[in-house]
Amino acid sequence: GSGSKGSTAAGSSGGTVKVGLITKTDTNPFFVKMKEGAQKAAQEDGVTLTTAAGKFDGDNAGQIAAIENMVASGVKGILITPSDSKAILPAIKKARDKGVLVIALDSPTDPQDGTDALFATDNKKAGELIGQYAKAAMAGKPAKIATLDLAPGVAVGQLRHDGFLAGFGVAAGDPSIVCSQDTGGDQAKGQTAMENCLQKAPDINLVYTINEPAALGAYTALKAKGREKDVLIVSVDGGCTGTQAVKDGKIAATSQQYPMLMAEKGVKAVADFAKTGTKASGYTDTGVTLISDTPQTGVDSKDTGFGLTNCWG
Amino acid sequence: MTTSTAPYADLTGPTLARRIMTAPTAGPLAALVLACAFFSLATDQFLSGGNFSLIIQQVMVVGTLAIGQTLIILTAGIDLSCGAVMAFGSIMIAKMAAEGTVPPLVAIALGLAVCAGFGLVNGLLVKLIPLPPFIVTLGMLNVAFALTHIYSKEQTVADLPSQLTFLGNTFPLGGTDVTYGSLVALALFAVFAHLLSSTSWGRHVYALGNSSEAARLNGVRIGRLTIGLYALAGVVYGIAALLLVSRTGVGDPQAGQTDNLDSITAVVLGGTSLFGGRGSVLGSLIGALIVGVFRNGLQLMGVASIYQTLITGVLVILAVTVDQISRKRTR
Amino acid sequence: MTTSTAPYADLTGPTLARRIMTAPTAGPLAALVLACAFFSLATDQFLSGGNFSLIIQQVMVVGTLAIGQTLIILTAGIDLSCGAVMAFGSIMIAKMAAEGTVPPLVAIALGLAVCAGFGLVNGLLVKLIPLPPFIVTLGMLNVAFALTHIYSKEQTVADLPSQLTFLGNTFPLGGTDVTYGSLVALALFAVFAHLLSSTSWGRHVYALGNSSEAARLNGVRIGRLTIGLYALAGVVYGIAALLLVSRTGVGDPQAGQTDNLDSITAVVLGGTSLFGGRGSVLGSLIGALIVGVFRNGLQLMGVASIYQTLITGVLVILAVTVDQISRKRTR
Amino acid sequence: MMSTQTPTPVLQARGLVKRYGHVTAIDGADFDLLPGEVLAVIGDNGAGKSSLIKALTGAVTPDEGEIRLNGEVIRFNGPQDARCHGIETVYQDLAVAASMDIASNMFLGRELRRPGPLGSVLRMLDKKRMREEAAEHMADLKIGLRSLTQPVETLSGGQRQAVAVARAVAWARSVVVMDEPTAALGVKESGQVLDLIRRVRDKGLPVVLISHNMPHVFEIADRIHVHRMGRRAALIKPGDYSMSEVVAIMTGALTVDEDGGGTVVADAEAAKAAGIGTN
Amino acid sequence: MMSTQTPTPVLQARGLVKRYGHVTAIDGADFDLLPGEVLAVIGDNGAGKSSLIKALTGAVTPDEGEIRLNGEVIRFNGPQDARCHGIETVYQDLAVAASMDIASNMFLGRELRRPGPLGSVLRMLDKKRMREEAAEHMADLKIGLRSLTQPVETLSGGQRQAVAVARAVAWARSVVVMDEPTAALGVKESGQVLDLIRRVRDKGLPVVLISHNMPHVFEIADRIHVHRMGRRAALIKPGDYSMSEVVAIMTGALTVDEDGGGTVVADAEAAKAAGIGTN
Ligand SMILES: Nc1ncnc2c1ncn2[C@@H]1O[C@H](COP(=O)(O)OP(=O)(O)OP(=O)(O)O)[C@@H](O)[C@H]1O
Ligand SMILES: Nc1ncnc2c1ncn2[C@@H]1O[C@H](COP(=O)(O)OP(=O)(O)OP(=O)(O)O)[C@@H](O)[C@H]1O
Ligand SMILES: [Mg+2]
Ligand SMILES: [Mg+2]
Repeated sequence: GSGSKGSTAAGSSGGTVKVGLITKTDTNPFFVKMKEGAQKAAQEDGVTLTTAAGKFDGDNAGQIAAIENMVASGVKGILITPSDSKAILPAIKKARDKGVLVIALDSPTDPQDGTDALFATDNKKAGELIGQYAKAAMAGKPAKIATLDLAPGVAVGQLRHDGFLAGFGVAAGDPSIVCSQDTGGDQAKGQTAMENCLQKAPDINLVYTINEPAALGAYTALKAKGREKDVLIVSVDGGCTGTQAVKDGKIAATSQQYPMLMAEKGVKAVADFAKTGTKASGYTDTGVTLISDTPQTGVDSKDTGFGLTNCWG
Repeated sequence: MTTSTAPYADLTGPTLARRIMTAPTAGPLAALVLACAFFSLATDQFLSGGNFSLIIQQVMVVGTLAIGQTLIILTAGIDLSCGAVMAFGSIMIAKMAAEGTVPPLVAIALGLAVCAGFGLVNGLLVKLIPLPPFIVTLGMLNVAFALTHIYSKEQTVADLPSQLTFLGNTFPLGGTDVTYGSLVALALFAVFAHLLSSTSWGRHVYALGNSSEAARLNGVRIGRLTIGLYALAGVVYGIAALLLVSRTGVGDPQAGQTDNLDSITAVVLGGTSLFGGRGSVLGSLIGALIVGVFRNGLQLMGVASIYQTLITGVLVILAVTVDQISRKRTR
Repeated sequence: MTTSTAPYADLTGPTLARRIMTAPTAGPLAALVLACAFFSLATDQFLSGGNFSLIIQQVMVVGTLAIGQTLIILTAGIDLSCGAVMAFGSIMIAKMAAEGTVPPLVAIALGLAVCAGFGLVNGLLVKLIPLPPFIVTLGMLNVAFALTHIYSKEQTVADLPSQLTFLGNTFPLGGTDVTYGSLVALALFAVFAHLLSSTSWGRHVYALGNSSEAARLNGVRIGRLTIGLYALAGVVYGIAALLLVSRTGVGDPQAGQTDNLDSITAVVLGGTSLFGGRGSVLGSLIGALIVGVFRNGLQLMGVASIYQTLITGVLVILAVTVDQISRKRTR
Repeated sequence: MMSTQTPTPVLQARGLVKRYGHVTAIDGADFDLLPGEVLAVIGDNGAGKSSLIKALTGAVTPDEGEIRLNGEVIRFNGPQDARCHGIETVYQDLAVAASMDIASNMFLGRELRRPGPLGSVLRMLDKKRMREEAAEHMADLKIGLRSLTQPVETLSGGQRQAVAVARAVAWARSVVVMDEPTAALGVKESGQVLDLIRRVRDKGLPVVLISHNMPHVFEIADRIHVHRMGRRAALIKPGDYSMSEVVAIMTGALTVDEDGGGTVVADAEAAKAAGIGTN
Repeated sequence: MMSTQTPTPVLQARGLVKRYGHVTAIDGADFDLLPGEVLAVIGDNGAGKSSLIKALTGAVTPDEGEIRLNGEVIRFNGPQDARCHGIETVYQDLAVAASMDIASNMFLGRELRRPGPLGSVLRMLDKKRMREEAAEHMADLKIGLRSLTQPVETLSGGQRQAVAVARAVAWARSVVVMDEPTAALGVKESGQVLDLIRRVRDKGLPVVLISHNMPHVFEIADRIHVHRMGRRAALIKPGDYSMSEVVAIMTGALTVDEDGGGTVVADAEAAKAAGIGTN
């Protein structure tokens, strides 16, 4: 798309249709993949994609500014992964009042009808799946759990964490959770956190991680202690590196999500809106799949062959 | 002996033209104008009242923080806690008002008071022990950040009473919608520009930043001046908190995490020296606007976000280069 | 006239005892020892060789960055780009080596060279135009950050050749496993401590930081010295990149995002003045260890994450307070 | 010298001590300033003169000893306290704010406000009047200045010193203390400062003048306080001794008799070198 | 005065100009320093003396004019260039590194290395030797010092000045330039510096001495360069004029005849005030 110039107002028939995509950050591979999916769909549908991102996970002000600037530049619709489910609502409302179609990707706003539509995975469910998997894999062994979380107050992290505990069947604050640490989803921080957890409770045998980089950091720390074989690591995301790590046996299981799919559907919806004037609405679940090469009875899962063909980064 | 009795050429002060040319804000202003000119040519949507109103709204929170930051930096200090203090203030105001614990205006007053309290503690530690401002405010950053999350229980606070969001409302001004909050921020800049340039207090702040020892020997009470400055900066962060709440319509515990660096950037882009004693709040306003214009303009041009980061990096360096060159020329 | 011909009491230099008491690192060291004592009492797992080895591994990357940061801060500069430059260096080394474009050792050399290049550009901008270090390195932070993500395509690079991860391997030392990387970092500290305290170059660095004008008038070539320092700091960041890669076993484009503030914190905690001319790299090592001990100890105590942040904030302030008090007492 | 009946000293100190680490800058110093006199303080480099007057003007808190103002024991909590008591000081390192201009420096801490509500409500400074008055004070000293609005950091050494001197004289109400006020000044300008000191004395204010310039000291001082190795070595009248004798006292070659009047050779060789025969 | 045949000047300048904004600090100044002479540079405060010698020693780049060293046109790219040519300078603001000790300051830019591989391989400094030599140089000036290892920022004004003077004299190989080297020094210490200057001249090195102290100037100078309002007003021999005549030239009351020798009253009233009858 080259002709961004000349399209003065939203809906002007002659110019190209502009679609905005606002992700939480620029740097998480999950969102990068989402952008790729959007770019591909934009090319197919003949619309122009512009992107923006918050400066960090939770940067609400940055996302608001991005919405405003996109509306000013005359976009037809905005796809957004809201950093904060509530805080973004007033800005979205202003955009919608100006006739812009706003679709939430990956996680909902609160309330969900703050946006026209939602294309997302259920993060809580993703957590539950690996929780159930872990419960089955532990086979009644008493668990000593470490959780490597995201950051204070970021909804995705909270939902996955809660889901994991629910799926595993323990309550928050249960004595079997011997160590919890924020990692920001970063591999080096994940490693440091795991090292310290092992120092604190050497008999940890189950590790939940917010995403696969944190999981790989934990794996490195466990390996240094020679514990990588007898500790179960479960994670969420389903990126290609992560799925490969499941295949390599570093991670036992991961809940795979599909960011490209969300973005593709989102761009299509905006393109449709531009053509037909009908707005997408409601919740479309883009699905989550448990990936593991060591399936457990009673828990549905697919193998890494499936995982690697459907992974996103 | 003729030289000594001859009237000084500049007894009446510099001429207006010279004043504008040599004003320390001339360089940043030139950079801002250049940036605006560029984006006006590059995109159709940039040059409009609505867009400018938007930019001002977008920078008003960081800009207001930059006022407090300027005060601290003028004393050769630095404040890493400003964003975190603002976040705590905003969540406090929002939560108390939304839960109806106290009337909204009382909530605002309490929020300002708490922010002032944080500033006061910063000031006391910096001056009385004394500790380096960098470490004190870094520690306070962690404390305020943690308190924000503990107090808010990680919950965003919505459904705020209208007194809290009033400043986010707009009124038409020459065909453009302007928020009341933008006016408050601009008024605040005017007040502090006046205080710093035209009152005794302002002189003392600059003298303190130049050399705290010289200021002390000249009878400036540097202890209470410094502590007062940190507390006052806290009040300004409280006002920023209110502006933030009114702009976003919610109390958000995640707010302000990069605002310390952003506000320092605005201050330094505005020509204020990190070594204290030289600079102005108007420079900081211009500095904040420069960054805002870059972000807005690049977005309007449809530059992909990672390239926006790249280009912003280069542009920030270019902006101070313009400043530097314009200084050399007028010297 | 007796005073002038009398031998000076301190012609032979201060006594060893006095030297230790008045060393600028005495305060930070006291804070570190206090922290260690506290955590040894508070948790059973803290006081062990294995745990100390772990702490050193955890701080070695930030600690190495802090060496470069110290160099810059001693000249009254500041480097916000260190973490981003390191991230770019590490992804470059990892990617080139993993893809087999060049042999691993060549990849390492190229990585160091690129990091040095970033430093060189910083130095040239700071000295030749001249621009404030804060802005230059802020701009470079954005540039290096964006380039890292563009170059890596956001992909973590795994399956590195063993030459790259060698420094992450351990060898037993008195019953404790120590990584080679820890040794490299400690050796680097020793080298720079020597260079700064015992060579002409070190003297010139301090003189430059004290007053660049005085240094210039005394014939110190401040231009090339400054530029060289920034480039050298870049090389050190390159070494940090290698240590990072060897520690995590992957090239990670997300690395280093908070390391600029962390390294500055280590430097300031170590007693180095942000106004230049006073401080030491050993102080920075101690500063980095203080933060590492806090994080490790609090986690061993089982403190919840958000309270760790809160307590770290308070402890950081306490640590410099200890430093400050110990300085007053020995004066 | 102190045996005759004297009026209550304006400023007095007994047994002042100030230590910096292993350096004792003031080592049990006494000090007496009588009303209306010009008291010169002389001594070798490093004798502790500046430290002494810093302690007397609240810039430094002495470790031991007591200070009296008009006979009453006083403790200054910082220089502003001394200023409140009308004591103005020219410090050796001048204590000027480098990036500010002459008028701002001269009025630092007592800025003039505009008349009317602009001043009382908006608290606006009367920059023009401050500039004019500053120009007058500088003209008093006949200092050649090419611009009034340049930052003082760009002034020549002498110009900067003149700013500090003019400031102290303009504001003093009880005592003026000057630490080497003419060190960087030219012949003409130094003369002006001496004139100024005389005028201040004629107004009835006592002046403390630290100087290494013996002709100046002998020209203007009513009494001379000789400082040596951190304490007062002698307090004499210039008429009673020759310049070379005073220098000899300063360097320790001579000491002054306890009961006043005579001198004793302490170091014969040194005294010879200083050109004093044994008396 | 320049009519007699003279040897090639060691350091010479013609038509130097240096402007700072609307202040012209050097306004077409000439300068001549002959081999082996002590040349005093005198002038009112703000006349531009310091600016002149800054331009001559590479510390400032003049806007116009040319500088010759031993007859050859030269451009200094910074002070280190002048130092490479053996020119050492004591700047008025001393240019010392505040937090470093005396020895480090004295050897700044030419530190001594340890003998053997410690020095050549590890490049280790010989701190002990530097401290000892620094102590010797300071002892030469007979400056009272209580500690050698304290940072120079804690030294007294005179002590700090002595460090700068000792440093310049220790290193000069062709010219020594001193900007008011005795301003903060005591009587005895000033005498030592004058002695030092004589010793330097006796070694054959020319010395440029800026001073406001006329007795010193007349005691030691071979020629006097009178600076006034940014340029050289006269170049005279001290024997040819009285001290008060020289002061009158400095302040502009008298001007020197073009063809040397006599003086002309330029400002009768001023000349009277300066104590000069019309001649
Ligand atoms: N802050 C300080 N720390 C350590 N030593 C100090 C400090 N201030 C002064 N001194 C020392 O105290 C002694 C007296 O210094 P002071 O400045 O009072 O001398 P002075 O008589 O004024 O000398 P001068 O005539 O050179 O100005 C000196 O030896 C000096 O080095
Ligand atoms: N960096 C500068 N910026 C602006 N003006 C300057 C600067 N340096 C010097 N000047 C001005 O140039 C003039 C000459 O200054 P200079 O220091 O050379 O005088 P000087 O003869 O050395 O005086 P003094 O005897 O007081 O030291 C003064 O009026 C001074 O204010
Ligand atoms: Mg003194
Ligand atoms: Mg001068």
